[in-house]
Amino acid sequence: MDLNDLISNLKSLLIDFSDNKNNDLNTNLLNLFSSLNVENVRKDIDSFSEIILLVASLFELKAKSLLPQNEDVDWIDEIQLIKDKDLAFARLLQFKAFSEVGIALASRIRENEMSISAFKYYQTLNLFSKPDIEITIDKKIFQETAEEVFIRYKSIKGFDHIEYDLPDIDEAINSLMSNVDKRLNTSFEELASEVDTSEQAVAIFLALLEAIRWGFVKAEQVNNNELIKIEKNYEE
Amino acid sequence: MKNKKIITATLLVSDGPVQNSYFEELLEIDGNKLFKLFDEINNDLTTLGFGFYLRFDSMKSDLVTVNDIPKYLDSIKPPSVLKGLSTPALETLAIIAYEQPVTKLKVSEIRGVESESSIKTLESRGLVYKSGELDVPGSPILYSTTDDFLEKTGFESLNDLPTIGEYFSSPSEEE
Amino acid sequence: MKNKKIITATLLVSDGPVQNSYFEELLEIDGNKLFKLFDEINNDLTTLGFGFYLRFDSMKSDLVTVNDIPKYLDSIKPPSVLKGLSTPALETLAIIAYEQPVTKLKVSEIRGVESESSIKTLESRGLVYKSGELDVPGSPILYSTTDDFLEKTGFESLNDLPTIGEYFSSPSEEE
Repeated sequence: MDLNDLISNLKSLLIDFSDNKNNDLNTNLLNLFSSLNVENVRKDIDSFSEIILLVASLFELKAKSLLPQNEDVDWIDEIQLIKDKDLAFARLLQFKAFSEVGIALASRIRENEMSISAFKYYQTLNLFSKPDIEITIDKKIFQETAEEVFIRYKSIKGFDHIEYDLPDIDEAINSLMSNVDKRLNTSFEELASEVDTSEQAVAIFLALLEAIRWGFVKAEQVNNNELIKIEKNYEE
Repeated sequence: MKNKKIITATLLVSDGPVQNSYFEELLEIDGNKLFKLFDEINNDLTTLGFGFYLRFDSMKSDLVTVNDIPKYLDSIKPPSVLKGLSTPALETLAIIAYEQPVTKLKVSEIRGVESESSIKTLESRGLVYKSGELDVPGSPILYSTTDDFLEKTGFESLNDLPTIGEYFSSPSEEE
Repeated sequence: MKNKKIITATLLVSDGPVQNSYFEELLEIDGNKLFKLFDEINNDLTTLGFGFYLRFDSMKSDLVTVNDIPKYLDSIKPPSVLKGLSTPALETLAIIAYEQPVTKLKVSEIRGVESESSIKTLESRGLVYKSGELDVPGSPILYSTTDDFLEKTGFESLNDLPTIGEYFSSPSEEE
Protein backbone atom coordinates (compact mmCIF):
# COMPACT_ATOMS: atom_id res chain seq x y z
CA MET A 1 0.00 0.00 0.00
CA ASP A 2 1.21 3.48 -0.79
CA LEU A 3 2.48 5.38 2.21
CA ASN A 4 0.21 8.39 1.87
CA ASP A 5 -2.83 6.21 1.24
CA LEU A 6 -2.10 4.26 4.37
CA ILE A 7 -1.86 7.38 6.51
CA SER A 8 -5.04 8.87 5.10
CA ASN A 9 -6.86 5.53 5.60
CA LEU A 10 -5.78 5.47 9.21
CA LYS A 11 -6.80 9.08 9.73
CA SER A 12 -10.28 8.62 8.31
CA LEU A 13 -10.75 5.44 10.35
CA LEU A 14 -9.79 7.27 13.51
CA ILE A 15 -12.14 10.14 12.72
CA ASP A 16 -14.97 7.68 11.96
CA PHE A 17 -14.45 5.83 15.22
CA SER A 18 -14.29 9.00 17.22
CA ASP A 19 -17.41 10.40 15.58
CA ASN A 20 -19.49 7.32 16.07
CA LYS A 21 -18.62 5.05 18.91
CA ASN A 22 -21.22 2.46 17.89
CA ASN A 23 -19.38 1.99 14.67
CA ASP A 24 -18.66 -1.65 14.24
CA LEU A 25 -14.94 -1.93 13.90
CA ASN A 26 -15.01 -4.36 11.04
CA THR A 27 -11.79 -3.23 9.55
CA ASN A 28 -9.07 -5.62 10.32
CA LEU A 29 -6.55 -3.48 12.11
CA LEU A 30 -4.03 -6.24 12.10
CA ASN A 31 -3.95 -6.14 8.32
CA LEU A 32 -3.33 -2.45 8.38
CA PHE A 33 -0.71 -2.83 11.04
CA SER A 34 1.11 -5.51 9.13
CA SER A 35 1.53 -3.17 6.19
CA LEU A 36 4.08 -1.42 8.37
CA ASN A 37 6.52 -4.07 7.27
CA VAL A 38 6.40 -2.77 3.76
CA GLU A 39 9.89 -1.65 2.87
CA ASN A 40 9.10 1.85 1.65
CA VAL A 41 7.09 2.64 4.76
CA ARG A 42 9.98 1.82 7.04
CA LYS A 43 12.34 4.12 5.20
CA ASP A 44 10.42 7.20 6.12
CA ILE A 45 10.92 7.71 9.84
CA ASP A 46 8.54 10.64 10.11
CA SER A 47 5.63 8.85 8.50
CA PHE A 48 6.48 5.76 10.46
CA SER A 49 6.02 7.53 13.77
CA GLU A 50 2.78 9.05 12.57
CA ILE A 51 1.50 5.63 11.60
CA ILE A 52 2.46 4.17 14.99
CA LEU A 53 0.54 6.97 16.67
CA LEU A 54 -2.55 6.50 14.51
CA VAL A 55 -2.55 2.75 14.83
CA ALA A 56 -2.06 2.91 18.58
CA SER A 57 -5.06 5.23 18.90
CA LEU A 58 -7.16 2.89 16.75
CA PHE A 59 -6.22 -0.15 18.77
CA GLU A 60 -7.11 1.63 21.93
CA LEU A 61 -10.52 2.62 20.63
CA LYS A 62 -11.17 -0.85 19.30
CA ALA A 63 -10.14 -2.46 22.57
CA LYS A 64 -12.57 -0.20 24.37
CA SER A 65 -15.41 -1.16 22.06
CA LEU A 66 -14.78 -4.84 22.74
CA LEU A 67 -15.30 -4.45 26.48
CA PRO A 68 -18.73 -5.48 27.77
CA GLN A 69 -20.86 -2.38 27.50
CA ASN A 70 -22.28 -1.46 30.86
CA GLU A 71 -25.78 0.00 30.56
CA ASP A 72 -25.04 2.41 33.38
CA VAL A 73 -22.02 3.92 31.70
CA ASP A 74 -22.00 7.68 32.10
CA TRP A 75 -22.17 8.60 28.43
CA ILE A 76 -21.35 12.23 29.10
CA ASP A 77 -18.03 11.21 30.63
CA GLU A 78 -17.50 8.87 27.75
CA ILE A 79 -18.07 11.58 25.17
CA GLN A 80 -15.86 13.94 27.11
CA LEU A 81 -13.11 11.35 27.03
CA ILE A 82 -13.37 10.99 23.28
CA LYS A 83 -13.42 14.74 22.86
CA ASP A 84 -10.29 15.08 24.99
CA LYS A 85 -8.65 12.43 22.95
CA ASP A 86 -9.58 14.16 19.72
CA LEU A 87 -8.27 17.40 21.06
CA ALA A 88 -5.01 15.88 22.21
CA PHE A 89 -4.61 14.16 18.88
CA ALA A 90 -5.38 17.32 16.92
CA ARG A 91 -2.86 19.18 19.07
CA LEU A 92 -0.23 16.59 18.38
CA LEU A 93 -0.80 16.73 14.64
CA GLN A 94 -0.84 20.51 14.78
CA PHE A 95 2.46 20.61 16.61
CA LYS A 96 4.04 18.14 14.24
CA ALA A 97 2.82 20.15 11.28
CA PHE A 98 4.26 23.38 12.71
CA SER A 99 7.58 21.72 13.23
CA GLU A 100 7.65 20.62 9.59
CA VAL A 101 6.45 24.04 8.42
CA GLY A 102 9.29 25.66 10.37
CA ILE A 103 11.78 23.57 8.41
CA ALA A 104 9.99 24.42 5.17
CA LEU A 105 10.12 28.15 5.96
CA ALA A 106 13.83 27.91 6.75
CA SER A 107 14.35 26.11 3.48
CA ARG A 108 12.62 28.96 1.62
CA ILE A 109 14.69 31.55 3.47
CA ARG A 110 17.85 29.69 2.52
CA GLU A 111 16.80 29.58 -1.12
CA ASN A 112 15.96 33.28 -1.14
CA GLU A 113 19.22 34.22 0.50
CA MET A 114 20.96 32.94 -2.62
CA SER A 115 19.85 36.23 -4.15
CA ILE A 116 21.52 39.11 -2.41
CA SER A 117 20.03 42.57 -2.49
CA ALA A 118 22.07 45.62 -3.47
CA PHE A 119 22.65 48.19 -0.77
CA LYS A 120 25.27 50.81 -1.59
CA TYR A 121 24.65 52.68 1.61
CA TYR A 122 27.82 54.80 1.41
CA GLN A 123 26.54 56.29 -1.83
CA THR A 124 23.22 57.30 -0.32
CA LEU A 125 24.97 59.90 1.84
CA ASN A 126 26.29 61.74 -1.22
CA LEU A 127 23.40 61.06 -3.50
CA PHE A 128 20.15 61.39 -1.64
CA SER A 129 18.93 59.83 1.53
CA LYS A 130 16.52 57.06 0.89
CA PRO A 131 13.55 59.12 -0.09
CA ASP A 132 10.63 57.12 1.11
CA ILE A 133 11.63 56.56 4.71
CA GLU A 134 11.90 58.96 7.60
CA ILE A 135 13.08 57.24 10.74
CA THR A 136 11.35 57.77 14.05
CA ILE A 137 12.60 56.50 17.37
CA ASP A 138 10.20 55.90 20.22
CA LYS A 139 12.06 56.92 23.37
CA LYS A 140 10.28 54.38 25.55
CA ILE A 141 10.93 51.50 23.17
CA PHE A 142 14.54 52.61 22.78
CA GLN A 143 15.00 52.48 26.56
CA GLU A 144 13.32 49.11 26.88
CA THR A 145 15.43 47.64 24.11
CA ALA A 146 18.61 49.05 25.62
CA GLU A 147 17.73 47.58 28.99
CA GLU A 148 16.88 44.21 27.47
CA VAL A 149 19.95 43.87 25.27
CA PHE A 150 22.36 44.70 28.10
CA ILE A 151 20.59 42.54 30.66
CA ARG A 152 20.70 39.71 28.17
CA TYR A 153 24.42 40.23 27.72
CA LYS A 154 25.41 40.71 31.34
CA SER A 155 23.27 38.04 32.96
CA ILE A 156 24.05 34.41 32.43
CA LYS A 157 20.41 33.39 32.29
CA GLY A 158 19.78 36.06 29.72
CA PHE A 159 22.12 34.28 27.41
CA ASP A 160 19.78 31.31 27.16
CA HIS A 161 18.00 32.78 24.19
CA ILE A 162 21.10 32.63 22.06
CA GLU A 163 21.03 28.87 22.34
CA TYR A 164 24.76 28.53 21.93
CA ASP A 165 24.69 24.94 23.10
CA LEU A 166 22.45 23.82 20.27
CA PRO A 167 24.21 22.90 17.06
CA ASP A 168 24.00 25.49 14.32
CA ILE A 169 21.98 23.62 11.70
CA ASP A 170 22.76 26.03 8.94
CA GLU A 171 26.49 25.76 9.48
CA ALA A 172 26.38 21.96 9.68
CA ILE A 173 24.33 21.74 6.49
CA ASN A 174 26.62 24.22 4.74
CA SER A 175 29.68 22.14 5.47
CA LEU A 176 27.90 18.93 4.47
CA MET A 177 26.66 20.54 1.24
CA SER A 178 30.08 21.83 0.33
CA ASN A 179 31.44 18.32 0.80
CA VAL A 180 28.65 16.84 -1.30
CA ASP A 181 29.22 19.57 -3.89
CA LYS A 182 32.86 18.61 -4.28
CA ARG A 183 32.00 15.10 -5.43
CA LEU A 184 28.92 14.25 -7.37
CA ASN A 185 28.32 10.99 -5.55
CA THR A 186 29.44 10.21 -2.07
CA SER A 187 28.34 8.13 0.87
CA PHE A 188 27.84 8.72 4.54
CA GLU A 189 30.64 6.26 5.23
CA GLU A 190 33.03 8.20 3.03
CA LEU A 191 32.23 11.51 4.72
CA ALA A 192 32.42 9.96 8.19
CA SER A 193 35.79 8.35 7.45
CA GLU A 194 37.34 11.78 7.07
CA VAL A 195 36.67 13.01 10.59
CA ASP A 196 38.74 12.52 13.72
CA THR A 197 36.21 12.01 16.47
CA SER A 198 32.98 10.13 16.86
CA GLU A 199 31.27 13.40 17.85
CA GLN A 200 32.08 14.80 14.42
CA ALA A 201 30.69 11.71 12.75
CA VAL A 202 27.48 12.10 14.73
CA ALA A 203 27.37 15.76 13.69
CA ILE A 204 27.65 14.74 10.03
CA PHE A 205 24.86 12.22 10.48
CA LEU A 206 22.58 14.81 12.09
CA ALA A 207 23.40 17.33 9.39
CA LEU A 208 22.63 14.68 6.79
CA LEU A 209 19.22 14.01 8.34
CA GLU A 210 18.44 17.73 8.33
CA ALA A 211 19.68 18.20 4.76
CA ILE A 212 17.35 15.40 3.66
CA ARG A 213 14.40 16.96 5.49
CA TRP A 214 15.19 20.35 3.94
CA GLY A 215 15.28 18.69 0.54
CA PHE A 216 18.88 19.52 -0.37
CA VAL A 217 20.19 16.00 -0.73
CA LYS A 218 18.82 12.54 -1.37
CA ALA A 219 20.15 9.54 0.50
CA GLU A 220 19.59 5.90 -0.31
CA GLN A 221 20.56 2.62 1.25
CA VAL A 222 19.49 -0.43 -0.70
CA ASN A 223 19.97 -2.80 2.22
CA ASN A 224 21.70 -2.91 5.57
CA ASN A 225 25.00 -4.06 4.11
CA GLU A 226 25.22 -1.33 1.51
CA LEU A 227 26.71 2.13 1.88
CA ILE A 228 24.37 5.05 2.49
CA LYS A 229 24.64 6.83 -0.86
CA ILE A 230 24.25 10.58 -0.85
CA GLU A 231 23.61 12.87 -3.80
CA LYS A 232 22.46 16.40 -4.35
CA ASN A 233 18.75 16.85 -4.89
CA TYR A 234 18.29 18.69 -8.18
CA GLU A 235 14.51 18.52 -8.09
CA GLU A 236 12.57 21.64 -7.26
CA MET B 1 15.23 56.58 -20.62
CA LYS B 2 15.17 58.96 -17.68
CA ASN B 3 12.73 56.73 -15.81
CA LYS B 4 14.95 53.70 -16.28
CA LYS B 5 17.88 55.70 -14.95
CA ILE B 6 16.05 56.77 -11.82
CA ILE B 7 14.66 53.30 -11.09
CA THR B 8 18.00 51.53 -11.42
CA ALA B 9 19.92 54.15 -9.42
CA THR B 10 17.34 54.15 -6.65
CA LEU B 11 17.29 50.36 -6.39
CA LEU B 12 21.10 50.24 -6.28
CA VAL B 13 21.30 52.44 -3.21
CA SER B 14 18.07 51.41 -1.46
CA ASP B 15 18.18 49.28 1.64
CA GLY B 16 15.86 46.48 0.58
CA PRO B 17 12.90 46.62 -1.79
CA VAL B 18 11.24 49.86 -2.88
CA GLN B 19 7.43 50.07 -3.01
CA ASN B 20 5.97 50.29 -6.51
CA SER B 21 3.77 53.16 -5.36
CA TYR B 22 6.92 55.18 -4.70
CA PHE B 23 8.04 54.96 -8.34
CA GLU B 24 4.51 55.48 -9.62
CA GLU B 25 4.26 58.79 -7.78
CA LEU B 26 7.82 59.90 -8.44
CA LEU B 27 7.71 59.21 -12.18
CA GLU B 28 4.01 59.95 -12.56
CA ILE B 29 3.28 56.69 -14.35
CA ASP B 30 0.74 53.94 -13.69
CA GLY B 31 1.38 50.38 -12.56
CA ASN B 32 1.26 48.90 -16.07
CA LYS B 33 3.82 51.33 -17.35
CA LEU B 34 6.04 50.56 -14.34
CA PHE B 35 5.85 46.80 -14.91
CA LYS B 36 6.74 47.38 -18.55
CA LEU B 37 9.85 49.27 -17.45
CA PHE B 38 10.74 46.49 -14.98
CA ASP B 39 10.38 43.88 -17.73
CA GLU B 40 12.47 45.97 -20.10
CA ILE B 41 15.27 46.34 -17.54
CA ASN B 42 15.19 42.61 -16.86
CA ASN B 43 15.30 41.70 -20.52
CA ASP B 44 18.38 43.85 -20.97
CA LEU B 45 20.12 42.33 -17.96
CA THR B 46 19.40 38.76 -19.03
CA THR B 47 20.38 39.29 -22.65
CA LEU B 48 23.70 40.80 -21.68
CA GLY B 49 24.48 38.09 -19.11
CA PHE B 50 24.60 40.27 -16.04
CA GLY B 51 24.85 38.70 -12.56
CA PHE B 52 21.83 40.48 -11.16
CA TYR B 53 18.23 41.14 -12.08
CA LEU B 54 15.25 43.19 -10.99
CA ARG B 55 13.02 41.08 -8.75
CA PHE B 56 9.50 42.47 -8.47
CA ASP B 57 5.94 41.60 -7.57
CA SER B 58 2.70 43.53 -7.36
CA MET B 59 3.95 45.50 -4.34
CA LYS B 60 7.67 46.14 -4.61
CA SER B 61 10.92 45.71 -6.50
CA ASP B 62 14.63 45.22 -5.77
CA LEU B 63 17.92 44.55 -7.55
CA VAL B 64 19.23 41.13 -6.49
CA THR B 65 21.95 38.76 -7.63
CA VAL B 66 21.04 35.77 -9.79
CA ASN B 67 21.09 32.60 -7.75
CA ASP B 68 23.24 30.34 -9.89
CA ILE B 69 26.55 31.79 -8.74
CA PRO B 70 26.26 31.77 -4.93
CA LYS B 71 29.54 30.00 -4.34
CA TYR B 72 31.47 32.82 -6.01
CA LEU B 73 29.86 35.24 -3.61
CA ASP B 74 30.58 33.28 -0.43
CA SER B 75 33.28 35.63 0.78
CA ILE B 76 31.22 38.80 0.34
CA LYS B 77 27.67 37.82 1.14
CA PRO B 78 26.17 38.78 4.51
CA PRO B 79 25.66 36.03 7.08
CA SER B 80 22.38 34.15 6.88
CA VAL B 81 19.53 35.19 9.13
CA LEU B 82 19.26 31.46 9.87
CA LYS B 83 22.72 31.38 11.40
CA GLY B 84 22.45 30.09 14.94
CA LEU B 85 18.73 29.33 14.68
CA SER B 86 17.83 25.95 16.13
CA THR B 87 14.94 23.70 15.20
CA PRO B 88 12.89 24.90 18.22
CA ALA B 89 13.26 28.48 17.02
CA LEU B 90 12.08 27.51 13.52
CA GLU B 91 9.08 25.74 15.02
CA THR B 92 8.23 28.88 17.00
CA LEU B 93 8.58 30.95 13.82
CA ALA B 94 6.07 28.71 12.03
CA ILE B 95 3.58 29.00 14.88
CA ILE B 96 3.83 32.80 15.01
CA ALA B 97 3.50 32.97 11.21
CA TYR B 98 0.27 30.99 11.21
CA GLU B 99 -1.32 32.09 14.48
CA GLN B 100 -0.40 35.78 14.50
CA PRO B 101 -1.00 37.95 16.36
CA VAL B 102 -0.26 35.47 19.11
CA THR B 103 0.84 35.56 22.74
CA LYS B 104 3.89 33.84 24.16
CA LEU B 105 1.57 31.69 26.27
CA LYS B 106 -0.29 30.38 23.25
CA VAL B 107 2.97 29.59 21.45
CA SER B 108 4.26 27.75 24.52
CA GLU B 109 0.96 25.89 24.77
CA ILE B 110 1.13 24.67 21.19
CA ARG B 111 4.76 23.65 21.50
CA GLY B 112 4.32 22.16 24.94
CA VAL B 113 7.46 23.92 26.18
CA GLU B 114 8.36 27.39 27.41
CA SER B 115 9.09 29.44 24.31
CA GLU B 116 10.38 32.77 25.60
CA SER B 117 13.97 32.24 24.53
CA SER B 118 12.99 31.17 21.01
CA ILE B 119 10.75 34.21 20.60
CA LYS B 120 13.56 36.50 21.79
CA THR B 121 15.98 34.92 19.35
CA LEU B 122 13.54 35.46 16.47
CA GLU B 123 12.95 39.02 17.64
CA SER B 124 16.65 39.86 17.73
CA ARG B 125 16.93 38.44 14.20
CA GLY B 126 14.17 40.77 13.04
CA LEU B 127 11.83 37.95 11.97
CA VAL B 128 9.09 38.67 14.55
CA TYR B 129 8.11 41.78 16.51
CA LYS B 130 5.83 42.91 19.30
CA SER B 131 2.73 43.93 17.39
CA GLY B 132 0.46 44.85 20.28
CA GLU B 133 -1.16 43.74 23.49
CA LEU B 134 -4.07 41.43 24.10
CA ASP B 135 -6.97 43.17 25.77
CA VAL B 136 -7.22 40.89 28.81
CA PRO B 137 -5.93 41.29 32.39
CA GLY B 138 -2.15 41.39 32.39
CA SER B 139 -2.10 42.70 28.81
CA PRO B 140 0.08 39.93 27.38
CA ILE B 141 2.23 40.98 24.42
CA LEU B 142 1.16 39.86 20.96
CA TYR B 143 3.78 38.78 18.43
CA SER B 144 3.60 38.94 14.64
CA THR B 145 6.03 38.32 11.81
CA THR B 146 7.87 41.30 10.27
CA ASP B 147 8.03 42.52 6.68
CA ASP B 148 11.54 41.13 6.72
CA PHE B 149 10.07 37.69 7.32
CA LEU B 150 7.95 37.99 4.17
CA GLU B 151 10.90 39.27 2.22
CA LYS B 152 13.19 36.49 3.39
CA THR B 153 10.65 33.74 2.75
CA GLY B 154 9.62 35.28 -0.57
CA PHE B 155 5.91 35.46 0.25
CA GLU B 156 4.11 38.52 -1.03
CA SER B 157 1.69 38.59 1.88
CA LEU B 158 0.65 36.40 4.80
CA ASN B 159 -2.28 35.17 2.72
CA ASP B 160 0.25 33.39 0.56
CA LEU B 161 1.29 31.08 3.37
CA PRO B 162 0.19 27.62 2.28
CA THR B 163 -2.80 26.15 4.10
CA ILE B 164 -1.76 23.27 6.28
CA GLY B 165 -4.60 20.93 6.80
CA GLU B 166 -7.88 20.61 8.55
CA TYR B 167 -6.41 20.63 12.03
CA PHE B 168 -5.46 24.28 11.87
CA SER B 169 -7.44 27.08 13.25
CA SER B 170 -7.39 29.88 10.72
CA PRO B 171 -5.55 33.03 11.88
CA SER B 172 -8.87 34.85 12.30
CA GLU B 173 -10.03 32.38 14.94
CA GLU B 174 -7.07 33.23 17.12
CA GLU B 175 -7.92 33.56 20.85
CA MET C 1 29.75 35.39 -20.05
CA LYS C 2 30.20 33.76 -16.68
CA ASN C 3 33.00 36.17 -15.72
CA LYS C 4 30.74 39.11 -16.49
CA LYS C 5 28.07 37.56 -14.33
CA ILE C 6 30.41 37.08 -11.40
CA ILE C 7 31.91 40.58 -11.64
CA THR C 8 28.56 42.37 -11.82
CA ALA C 9 27.00 40.30 -9.02
CA THR C 10 30.02 40.82 -6.79
CA LEU C 11 30.07 44.57 -7.34
CA LEU C 12 26.33 44.80 -6.75
CA VAL C 13 26.62 43.43 -3.22
CA SER C 14 30.14 44.51 -2.27
CA ASP C 15 30.50 46.93 0.60
CA GLY C 16 32.67 49.48 -1.17
CA PRO C 17 35.12 49.00 -4.06
CA VAL C 18 36.57 45.56 -4.88
CA GLN C 19 40.30 45.19 -5.51
CA ASN C 20 41.19 44.19 -9.07
CA SER C 21 43.49 41.52 -7.71
CA TYR C 22 40.47 39.84 -6.14
CA PHE C 23 38.83 39.31 -9.54
CA GLU C 24 42.12 38.36 -11.20
CA GLU C 25 42.61 35.54 -8.73
CA LEU C 26 38.99 34.42 -8.58
CA LEU C 27 38.52 34.32 -12.35
CA GLU C 28 42.12 33.40 -13.17
CA ILE C 29 42.55 36.19 -15.71
CA ASP C 30 45.14 38.94 -16.10
CA GLY C 31 44.67 42.69 -15.67
CA ASN C 32 44.19 43.43 -19.38
CA LYS C 33 41.45 40.86 -19.67
CA LEU C 34 39.78 42.31 -16.58
CA PHE C 35 39.83 45.87 -17.92
CA LYS C 36 38.32 44.62 -21.16
CA LEU C 37 35.47 43.10 -19.18
CA PHE C 38 35.02 46.32 -17.20
CA ASP C 39 34.80 48.31 -20.45
CA GLU C 40 32.31 45.85 -21.87
CA ILE C 41 30.09 46.10 -18.80
CA ASN C 42 30.26 49.88 -18.89
CA ASN C 43 29.31 49.98 -22.54
CA ASP C 44 26.30 47.84 -21.77
CA LEU C 45 25.20 50.00 -18.85
CA THR C 46 25.55 53.23 -20.81
CA THR C 47 23.78 51.88 -23.88
CA LEU C 48 20.90 50.71 -21.71
CA GLY C 49 20.56 54.06 -20.01
CA PHE C 50 20.99 52.67 -16.54
CA GLY C 51 21.40 55.00 -13.55
CA PHE C 52 24.73 53.54 -12.50
CA TYR C 53 28.05 52.59 -14.08
CA LEU C 54 31.21 50.67 -13.28
CA ARG C 55 33.85 53.06 -12.02
CA PHE C 56 37.35 51.58 -12.02
CA ASP C 57 41.01 52.46 -11.86
CA SER C 58 44.23 50.48 -11.82
CA MET C 59 43.51 49.18 -8.32
CA LYS C 60 39.80 48.72 -7.79
CA SER C 61 36.26 48.90 -9.18
CA ASP C 62 32.72 49.58 -7.96
CA LEU C 63 29.20 50.20 -9.22
CA VAL C 64 28.27 53.83 -8.59
CA THR C 65 25.31 55.98 -9.55
CA VAL C 66 25.69 58.35 -12.50
CA ASN C 67 26.36 61.99 -11.69
CA ASP C 68 23.25 63.50 -13.16
CA ILE C 69 20.84 61.49 -11.03
CA PRO C 70 20.51 63.94 -8.15
CA LYS C 71 19.52 66.61 -10.67
CA TYR C 72 16.47 64.64 -11.69
CA LEU C 73 15.35 64.50 -8.13
CA ASP C 74 15.98 68.13 -7.25
CA SER C 75 12.57 69.35 -8.27
CA ILE C 76 10.76 66.46 -6.70
CA LYS C 77 9.69 66.27 -3.11
CA PRO C 78 9.72 62.57 -2.38
CA PRO C 79 6.90 61.24 -0.23
CA SER C 80 8.27 60.38 3.15
CA VAL C 81 6.97 57.56 5.22
CA LEU C 82 7.54 57.55 8.94
CA LYS C 83 9.03 54.29 9.95
CA GLY C 84 10.24 52.89 13.25
CA LEU C 85 13.45 50.93 13.52
CA SER C 86 13.38 47.14 13.55
CA THR C 87 14.39 45.29 16.72
CA PRO C 88 17.86 44.36 15.36
CA ALA C 89 18.52 47.97 14.38
CA LEU C 90 17.21 49.30 17.69
CA GLU C 91 19.34 46.83 19.69
CA THR C 92 22.39 47.84 17.69
CA LEU C 93 21.63 51.53 18.17
CA ALA C 94 21.22 51.05 21.92
CA ILE C 95 24.59 49.31 22.18
CA ILE C 96 26.35 51.99 20.16
CA ALA C 97 24.67 54.73 22.21
CA TYR C 98 25.81 53.30 25.53
CA GLU C 99 29.16 51.82 24.59
CA GLN C 100 30.42 54.42 22.12
CA PRO C 101 32.91 54.62 20.58
CA VAL C 102 32.55 50.91 19.87
CA THR C 103 33.66 48.41 17.21
CA LYS C 104 31.38 46.26 15.07
CA LEU C 105 32.87 43.19 16.73
CA LYS C 106 31.94 44.35 20.20
CA VAL C 107 28.39 45.19 19.09
CA SER C 108 28.04 41.73 17.55
CA GLU C 109 29.38 40.15 20.71
CA ILE C 110 26.90 41.94 22.95
CA ARG C 111 23.96 41.16 20.68
CA GLY C 112 25.10 37.60 20.16
CA VAL C 113 24.59 37.91 16.41
CA GLU C 114 26.46 39.42 13.45
CA SER C 115 25.43 43.07 13.31
CA GLU C 116 27.05 44.46 10.17
CA SER C 117 23.87 45.06 8.21
CA SER C 118 22.17 46.77 11.17
CA ILE C 119 25.12 49.14 11.52
CA LYS C 120 24.95 49.90 7.79
CA THR C 121 21.26 50.67 8.07
CA LEU C 122 21.83 53.00 11.02
CA GLU C 123 24.71 54.65 9.21
CA SER C 124 22.71 55.22 6.05
CA ARG C 125 19.93 56.76 8.13
CA GLY C 126 22.41 59.14 9.71
CA LEU C 127 21.98 57.82 13.26
CA VAL C 128 25.53 56.53 13.73
CA TYR C 129 28.84 57.39 12.07
CA LYS C 130 32.41 56.17 11.83
CA SER C 131 34.09 58.18 14.57
CA GLY C 132 37.57 56.73 14.39
CA GLU C 133 39.69 53.61 14.50
CA LEU C 134 40.74 51.47 17.41
CA ASP C 135 44.50 51.43 17.89
CA VAL C 136 44.99 47.67 17.61
CA PRO C 137 46.16 45.48 14.71
CA GLY C 138 43.65 45.65 11.87
CA SER C 139 42.51 49.12 13.01
CA PRO C 140 38.82 48.23 13.40
CA ILE C 141 36.41 51.10 12.82
CA LEU C 142 34.77 52.74 15.84
CA TYR C 143 31.14 53.82 15.67
CA SER C 144 29.38 56.58 17.60
CA THR C 145 25.92 58.12 17.54
CA THR C 146 25.25 61.35 15.64
CA ASP C 147 23.52 64.56 16.75
CA ASP C 148 20.59 63.38 14.69
CA PHE C 149 20.25 60.47 17.11
CA LEU C 150 19.95 62.89 20.05
CA GLU C 151 17.42 64.95 18.15
CA LYS C 152 15.24 61.99 17.22
CA THR C 153 15.27 60.51 20.70
CA GLY C 154 14.86 63.87 22.41
CA PHE C 155 17.87 63.39 24.68
CA GLU C 156 19.73 66.63 25.22
CA SER C 157 23.12 64.99 25.49
CA LEU C 158 24.57 61.51 25.87
CA ASN C 159 24.71 62.12 29.63
CA ASP C 160 20.92 62.13 29.60
CA LEU C 161 20.72 58.50 28.52
CA PRO C 162 18.86 56.67 31.28
CA THR C 163 20.98 54.50 33.53
CA ILE C 164 20.39 50.85 32.88
CA GLY C 165 20.54 49.35 36.33
CA GLU C 166 23.52 47.47 37.58
CA TYR C 167 24.15 45.74 34.27
CA PHE C 168 25.36 48.77 32.48
CA SER C 169 29.05 49.52 32.23
CA SER C 170 29.61 53.26 31.88
CA PRO C 171 31.03 54.51 28.56
CA SER C 172 34.38 55.25 30.22
CA GLU C 173 34.93 51.57 30.96
CA GLU C 174 34.64 50.71 27.28
CA GLU C 175 37.20 48.22 25.95
